[in-house]
Amino acid sequence: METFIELVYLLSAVLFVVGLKRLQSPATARGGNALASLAMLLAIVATVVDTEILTWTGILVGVAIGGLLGGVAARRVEMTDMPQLVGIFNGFGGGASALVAIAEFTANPTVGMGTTGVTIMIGTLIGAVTFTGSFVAFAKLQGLMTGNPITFPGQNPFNLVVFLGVIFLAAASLGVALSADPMVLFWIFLGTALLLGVLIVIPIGGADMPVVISLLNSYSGLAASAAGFVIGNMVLIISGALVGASGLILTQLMCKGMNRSLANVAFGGFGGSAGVDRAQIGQRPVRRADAEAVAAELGYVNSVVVVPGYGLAVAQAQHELRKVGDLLEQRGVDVKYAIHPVAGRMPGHMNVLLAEADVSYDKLFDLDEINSDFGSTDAVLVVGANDVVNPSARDPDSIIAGMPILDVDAARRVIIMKRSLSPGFAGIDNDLFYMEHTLMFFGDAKDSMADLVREVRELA
Amino acid sequence: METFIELVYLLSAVLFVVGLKRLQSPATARGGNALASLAMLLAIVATVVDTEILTWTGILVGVAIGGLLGGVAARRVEMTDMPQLVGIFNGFGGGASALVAIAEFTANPTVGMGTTGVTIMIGTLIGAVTFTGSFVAFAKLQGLMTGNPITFPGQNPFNLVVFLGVIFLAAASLGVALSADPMVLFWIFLGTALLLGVLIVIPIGGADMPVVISLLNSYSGLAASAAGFVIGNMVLIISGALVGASGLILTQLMCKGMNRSLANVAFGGFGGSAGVDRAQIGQRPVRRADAEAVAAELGYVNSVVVVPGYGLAVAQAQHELRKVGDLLEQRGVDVKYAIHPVAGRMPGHMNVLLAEADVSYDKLFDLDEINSDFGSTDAVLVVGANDVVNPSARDPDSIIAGMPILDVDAARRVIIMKRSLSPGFAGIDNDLFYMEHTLMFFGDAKDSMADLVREVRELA
Amino acid sequence: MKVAVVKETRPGEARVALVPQGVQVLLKAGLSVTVEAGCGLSAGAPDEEYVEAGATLAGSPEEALAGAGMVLHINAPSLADPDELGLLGEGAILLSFLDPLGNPDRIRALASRRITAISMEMVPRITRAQSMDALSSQATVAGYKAALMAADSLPKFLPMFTTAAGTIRPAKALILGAGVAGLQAIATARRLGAVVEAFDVRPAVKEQVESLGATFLEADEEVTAEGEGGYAAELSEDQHKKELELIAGAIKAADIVITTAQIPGREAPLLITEEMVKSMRPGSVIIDLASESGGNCATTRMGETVISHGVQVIGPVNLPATIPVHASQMYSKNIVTLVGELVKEGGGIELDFDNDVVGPATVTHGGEIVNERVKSALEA
Amino acid sequence: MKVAVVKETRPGEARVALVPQGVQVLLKAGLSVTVEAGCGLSAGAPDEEYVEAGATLAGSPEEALAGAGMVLHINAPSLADPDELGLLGEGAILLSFLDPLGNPDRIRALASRRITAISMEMVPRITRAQSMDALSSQATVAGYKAALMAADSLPKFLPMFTTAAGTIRPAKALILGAGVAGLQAIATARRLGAVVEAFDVRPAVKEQVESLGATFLEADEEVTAEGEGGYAAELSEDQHKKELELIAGAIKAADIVITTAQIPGREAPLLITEEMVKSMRPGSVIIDLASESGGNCATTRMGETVISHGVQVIGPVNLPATIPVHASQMYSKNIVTLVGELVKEGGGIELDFDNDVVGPATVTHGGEIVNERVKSALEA
Amino acid sequence: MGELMIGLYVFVLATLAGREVITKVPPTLHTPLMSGANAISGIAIVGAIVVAAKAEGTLQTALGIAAIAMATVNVVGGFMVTDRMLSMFRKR
Amino acid sequence: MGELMIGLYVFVLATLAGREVITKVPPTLHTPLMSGANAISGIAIVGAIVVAAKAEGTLQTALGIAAIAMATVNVVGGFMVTDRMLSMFRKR
Ligand SMILES: NC(=O)c1ccc[n+]([C@@H]2O[C@H](COP(=O)([O-])OP(=O)(O)OC[C@H]3O[C@@H](n4cnc5c(N)ncnc54)[C@H](OP(=O)(O)O)[C@@H]3O)[C@@H](O)[C@H]2O)c1
Ligand SMILES: NC(=O)c1ccc[n+]([C@@H]2O[C@H](COP(=O)([O-])OP(=O)(O)OC[C@H]3O[C@@H](n4cnc5c(N)ncnc54)[C@H](OP(=O)(O)O)[C@@H]3O)[C@@H](O)[C@H]2O)c1
Ligand SMILES: NC(=O)c1ccc[n+]([C@@H]2O[C@H](COP(=O)([O-])OP(=O)(O)OC[C@H]3O[C@@H](n4cnc5c(N)ncnc54)[C@H](O)[C@@H]3O)[C@@H](O)[C@H]2O)c1
Ligand SMILES: NC(=O)c1ccc[n+]([C@@H]2O[C@H](COP(=O)([O-])OP(=O)(O)OC[C@H]3O[C@@H](n4cnc5c(N)ncnc54)[C@H](O)[C@@H]3O)[C@@H](O)[C@H]2O)c1
Repeated sequence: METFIELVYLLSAVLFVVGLKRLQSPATARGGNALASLAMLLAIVATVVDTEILTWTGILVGVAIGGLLGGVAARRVEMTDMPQLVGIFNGFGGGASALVAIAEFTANPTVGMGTTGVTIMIGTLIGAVTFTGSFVAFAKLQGLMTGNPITFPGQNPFNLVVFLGVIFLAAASLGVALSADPMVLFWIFLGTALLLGVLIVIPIGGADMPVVISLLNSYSGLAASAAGFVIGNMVLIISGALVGASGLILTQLMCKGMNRSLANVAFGGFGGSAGVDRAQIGQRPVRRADAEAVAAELGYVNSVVVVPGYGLAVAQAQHELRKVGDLLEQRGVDVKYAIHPVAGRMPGHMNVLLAEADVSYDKLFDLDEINSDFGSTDAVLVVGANDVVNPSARDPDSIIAGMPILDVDAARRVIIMKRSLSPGFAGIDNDLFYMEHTLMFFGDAKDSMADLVREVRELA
Repeated sequence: METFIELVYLLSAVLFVVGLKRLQSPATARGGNALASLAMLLAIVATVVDTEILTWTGILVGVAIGGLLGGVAARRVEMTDMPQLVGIFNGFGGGASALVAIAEFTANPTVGMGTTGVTIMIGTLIGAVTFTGSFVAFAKLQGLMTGNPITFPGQNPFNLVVFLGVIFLAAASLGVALSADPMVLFWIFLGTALLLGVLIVIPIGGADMPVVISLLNSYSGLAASAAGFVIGNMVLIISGALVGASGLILTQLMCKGMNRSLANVAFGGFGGSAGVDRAQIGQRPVRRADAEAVAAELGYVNSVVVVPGYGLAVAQAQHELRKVGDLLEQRGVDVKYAIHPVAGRMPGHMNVLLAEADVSYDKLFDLDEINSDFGSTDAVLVVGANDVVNPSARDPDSIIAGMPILDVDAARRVIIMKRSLSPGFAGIDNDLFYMEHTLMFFGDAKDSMADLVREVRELA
Repeated sequence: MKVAVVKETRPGEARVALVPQGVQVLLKAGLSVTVEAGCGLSAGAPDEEYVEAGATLAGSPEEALAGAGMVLHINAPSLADPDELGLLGEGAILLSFLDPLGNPDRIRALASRRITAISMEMVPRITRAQSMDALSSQATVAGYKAALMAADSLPKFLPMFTTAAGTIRPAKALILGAGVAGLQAIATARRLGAVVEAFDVRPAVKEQVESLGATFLEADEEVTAEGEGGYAAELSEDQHKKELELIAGAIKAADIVITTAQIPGREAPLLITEEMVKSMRPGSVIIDLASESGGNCATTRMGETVISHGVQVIGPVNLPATIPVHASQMYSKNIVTLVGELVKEGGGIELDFDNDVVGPATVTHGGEIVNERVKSALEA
Repeated sequence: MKVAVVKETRPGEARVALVPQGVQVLLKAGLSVTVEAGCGLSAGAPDEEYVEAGATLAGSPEEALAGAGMVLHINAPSLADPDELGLLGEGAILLSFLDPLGNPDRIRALASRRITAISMEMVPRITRAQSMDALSSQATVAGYKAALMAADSLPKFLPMFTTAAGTIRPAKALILGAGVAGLQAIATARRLGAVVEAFDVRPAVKEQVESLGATFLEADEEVTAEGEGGYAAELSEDQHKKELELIAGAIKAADIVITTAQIPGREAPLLITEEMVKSMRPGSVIIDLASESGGNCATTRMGETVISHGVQVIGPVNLPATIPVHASQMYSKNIVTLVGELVKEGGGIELDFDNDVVGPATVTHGGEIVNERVKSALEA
Repeated sequence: MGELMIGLYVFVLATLAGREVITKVPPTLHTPLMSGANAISGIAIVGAIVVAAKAEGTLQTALGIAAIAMATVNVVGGFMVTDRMLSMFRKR
Repeated sequence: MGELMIGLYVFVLATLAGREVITKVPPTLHTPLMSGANAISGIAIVGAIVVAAKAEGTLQTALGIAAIAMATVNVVGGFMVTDRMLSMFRKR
């Protein structure tokens, strides 16, 4: 029997690995998820069979409550609220692991320094941090508290002190340092660990929360693994390790996607409310976006208008631009090119470039033809253009007053690809950069465009 | 001490995994190999420390002989003889595992049916098969015996009988079926297992030997793992399983590269002389490659010559081609374009295309300028060209006799991108497609080239 | 107010100052338009289209100009026989290229007849006035045509060809002066497959040249002379010597040279000496777009093609007139936009000299020369 | 054996049959070369270069041809005054364009003088002979130049321009007959930015046209006529009617039409009726490359530019001569390769009529007309 | 080999497998993958059941039941929500 | 958990890791990778040493020494030859 249960556990561990692997590709992901849930069922059934259950009612009540809550939440929640939902689920998972460890401790408060003791402490710590951390992340995303980083002077040293305190309390609970009642020490330890979870997450901005959730997810895996060590259960150890490792890799991938390091996310105090980034350049804040974000902005809409400017010519990025256009069209996006009469540095400059890249003439529209369309355009991609989309031309006092401009600000989303916030030929600042619905995609147009090609291709 | 040794074993297992992983990319492969050999050293040292060595001399003699043989062979052998060398090394590895199992059996011939007994038999069987199989593979590749498949009527049934016999003898040696002297039965079992190794490999053609060697390599891993079970050693179990699994995957990859199934290789009686593949298309077999393989072939060499032809024009893939060229150059590959005087369908057809994609003139070379360079070219990428690289132009009886051709067959590797094996303008077959060092990359040139862009970008 | 357009009398001129689309715009602004019959024919605008657009046809220039408050021209009306200037009524507004810095007599005559003369050359090159910038639009035509002309004259191919009958190397083009016309020449020569190098004394141009895929000829030491309003200034003697050395080095390899260097109000700088011409391969072509203001090449003769040391030196005159349809369309758009600056709501005319376009562009008004630059040039 | 090259006498001809690089090849094959002084000047090959390459200079055609065993020409030597044919020695080998199907008198005269005449037109279009295919090499030049010429003649831009002075739409070009010259014209017009459509009766051409980024004019019903050796055949009357309808539909929108349709040995097919010309916009351009064999357009006059219903119909003659440097280089490469087929190891000449190039290309030998196609054409 | 050592071996190997499994995930799948992995971390339910089963006294029972409830939320919600997200990726 | 079960767990997990480690190898690296993996399979040397060390009697000693010699060939030769092959891939 024992052997049989172990084999079922092993099978379920293998199925977890396979399921997780299948989640990597959109084509197999759904099946992978099903496989993982099957594995979970196997593990649970094996456990139930293996364990002499004392209080069926209690267990059934727990399962019923949890299942109901989870199921309803999963069904009801808006698609846009997914990240916070995942976050809170994760918090419960971490909490459960912590509770397992806590229960073990309460069963034997004098366990003392030793394998079991240490693993109990690790399980409790990680589980507790995951629990409260996840709730804070949830609150930030759900708008229950400010999405801005909450910082105070000396924050990092303070957090360090709390962390060391937790370690000390853990040791103390195992009877190492203090000789107080271990149970009391343990509760204090637990409380501090819960506090630590809050402290770790509050200085991180709402926009970085998905990364935090992914990291906490990795933690909850480790907590499960620790719980496995506590009760000596292989499937817990394996699955937990699996989630711990894959979660960490995933977190790194997400950071890489944001062009940030994990440390930067954790200690940066960045990520204000909605991706706004008070970067170095310019006085006024702009919203930045990277290739991945821009690809998503362009790839899932109906209509995109590209506005090429002198920067496109300088970067000689016309071939890459063409590629992006083609890819978007393959996805069913309607792509047009708006050519401003004085874009570039000579009459017809943009025509020469686009002809070189063999962009079909019937996709080119001049100012008069396209200006009224911007209102119904989903996204505008401005490539190295500046003056020709500068709304200050509408201000009679501006030195470019009277120049007709492309009214790209009427579009739902404006993405501007240039190297910096430097002005163009006319030498004046551009209000468009700072608008609510504008994303700045900084970089040399050729490089940025090449990145964009890659990212658009990756879109599902 | 015990714990420490176990930790070292664990470390060395991890290093094996990391080392193997690094072997996947040319950029890290050498370091990966070094890491793996470090891991090996660690494992050996730990073992030596842990074991109470009775006969130092014997061990040293063994190591000296083995090290000398292996070292000299590794140093001396010609690059072209690598596959057979790997094969024979592999045979020795399998042999060693078998010997370990044999030694255990001789130590306790009456071990009987049970965990140890079964693992001993498995270890002996797999090790022995690997041993003789590897030697046959070596002999075939080295030309010590015919490279052609050796087949006889009823071969597969006969092999099956031998296999069942081996299983029976193994059981018998453990005292299950027969009550003869287990030691005698064991020797018969061993002999039959050795025979089985020979029988399995002889029907496979010389050209398929690399696949066979890879498969035997996987076996030798399993043999080591079995030996690990026999002596209860974790590092053996882990490393063996690692090699067993990765070897199997590698074998499958190699089969896929040849567009064959493993079963087809094992039972096909194929592989006459030189990697030949009787695929569906055409009468003669070709080697196929996909974008990923082609990217690797182009991305890790010094010099690539692109030969554009009419198919490039039909597919209008010039912009993508340019992109591939740029990416390769960014990797430090020297990229040239060889323009045949009559490539395409009008004089200067290729020039028009490449000018449109803005390929710099000084990368274009005509036939006279480049023909002598092919001998020192690492890889040629033929894009939708056919007649202009058809070596049958050298045959005075061919209808294209006398047309000067680009001597791309002199390059170390030829990759041909076209949709099928259909002929070109002249309507005649092209021997180049079927050559040893040619890879066919089938598909519309525009799609294929776009895939190639992606894959080259992914290269480390 | 009646706006009049007559057939251009300059020999070889095929353009017209106003095309039928322009007529409609003027009518909408409250003006009336009279055109001389046949004035647009060579520019692809037959009389019917003018009539359709709402213009009145006049049988002769006299008839067209009689009573006109505003006259639109491309080339300045001639003083000589037939005296076109004489047909303009006193106080009329004339919009045209007038070459005010190069032709003082004409300006004095215009002033003395109390004509309000607005010079297309004097439209300032500010952002807002780009759509009135006829210098740019016509230079675009000239640059394009210069490259075509060079290709047509060259006894060679421009693009590279790899053929069964041998490999043809691409032609090399050198563009001197990369303003509006020069940039367009670069783009067109590149389109045709030539390998293009370019040079200019304004440092900002390097990036612009490269943005067209051509290479910028780089001096060891800087040769620069940035003037006002985006124009070049004259080089110091020392700098000029350096420039000549630079060009002498590059010109030997060139099959095609197109020069466009100009400095407003001055003679065009000499960029190609006879020595340099001699150093070029026979059959090569030099197109000197500055020929009307003295030429950038020592052996240029305006309006002629001379073979000098085996090299064809072409000094084209009035290139825009060789692409009359589009050159007229663009000029018409420019001049109509400029007229828009003069018209009040309802069709009345208001000359607002504080207007940042009208002010600088007006040369004579009320019998006076009102433009300071022109005045001081005339006095000098 | 002495190989002679003389200056071409055809008016307007600037090419030369052999360039100095070719001289070297012939010398290496064991032949000697004499060229008439000045023969290559207009083709960018001055006498010094010939001498440097190892050729002997001759002061006059007579001197050059005296004793020559082989004569290389582009245009067939004239029968009229000065009688160039008379200068050829009996038994000499002549390589040249000879128009054997179109000019029987010349062939008869060559035969009667026992000259071995090899016609460049008759070099078969087999793969091996591509480097001797002067029809292709010269058609390449013609196609390129036709597009340039069209661009130069059109009163419009070819490419699209979006400028402050309005947006210029790209010109539309229609290419009829997409053989060697037609394809090159397509490529060149596309380079210049025109939107190109093309039509041909050989079905294989559709893919080729599209491979150049142009669109193929597709008929509702098939219009095809595939002849021998990759050439077209004559269309049936019904098919021809369909073709004309198809073209009539497309030509209205075209700014540029370039026609190249030819059927070997016959008059060029009529593709553009006067009605169609009338339907085009004034100022448009038709370049009829078939003008020498009767023209594809009803109003073409060979060697002239006629304005027909406002449309410029240009019937250029000998276009390859307008790019003499490269056209000569290519022709020279072709002819030298062909001579290679006649030369034995060591420099002797061997006429092997079983040779799959020499056989079909030889028209007269030993006083006889030896080519079957030519013979039957002469008899008809 | 001791319990701990075995656990360690298993833990390390599972970590290696976990690391390798996630190699290149397209960004669009980051959230579903995270959510799926999260559901798997609900394996703590096994521990919770074990604890609940052998619970002695109210505290432990309460802890066990709470642990079960929480883990169940994670498991049920996690897999369901992942499936919901994934159902939005139409195959192309 | 019994010896065998532990071994099995470890074996299965190592197999998973091994499978994942080799995902997409370019064909150019097939041979070196095979050779490197092959060298690793020389880990049998550990077993050989254990056997040789506790060998009793000539047969077992001989078997042990032979096993060591063979495994050493595999290890030494395998790593060296792999390195030789890989040295031909210059880093960029
Ligand atoms: N068309 C004509 O005939 C003509 C002639 C003369 C003047 N102009 C004037 O030129 C201007 C044209 O407007 P425009 O919008 O095309 O250009 P623009 O206003 O000059 O702006 C170009 C922008 O491109 C960016 N850029 C430059 N290099 C880049 C690179 N490698 N990668 C990415 N971005 C790059 C620059 O920003 P970063 O430095 O931040 O990257 C710059 O702000 C107008 O003011 C017009 O009046 C036109
Ligand atoms: N240059 C000239 O002036 C001229 C003129 C006339 C004739 N020719 C003749 O044309 C030939 C030129 O040689 P070549 O090597 O350039 O061309 P080719 O021999 O005609 O071969 C072209 C190859 O491209 C492939 N292809 C076609 N469309 C493709 C697509 N969309 N994607 C990928 N591959 C595609 C075809 O194979 P799949 O169908 O399998 O894809 C075909 O085998 C010579 O025989 C020459 O004599 C040349
Ligand atoms: N406001 C605007 O937006 C606007 C409109 C049109 C033009 N411009 C600017 O004005 C510039 C000049 O216009 P243009 O083409 O009418 O100028 P232009 O015709 O007066 O001169 C042509 C070119 O010759 C160059 N040149 C002068 N002396 C030279 C020398 N010694 N050697 C080499 N080159 C020499 C000049 O720098 C100029 O680029 C344009 O390039 C453009 O940037 C601005
Ligand atoms: N062996 C070779 O490799 C080789 C060498 C050169 C040319 N060729 C082939 O020969 C073909 C023809 O060569 P060419 O250019 O000298 O031909 P050509 O000059 O005789 O004719 C020009 C074109 O006109 C077309 N045409 C004839 N009648 C027509 C009609 N009624 N309407 C429309 N088009 C009509 C023909 O199909 C041809 O494409 C080339 O396209 C090429 O494929 C082959």
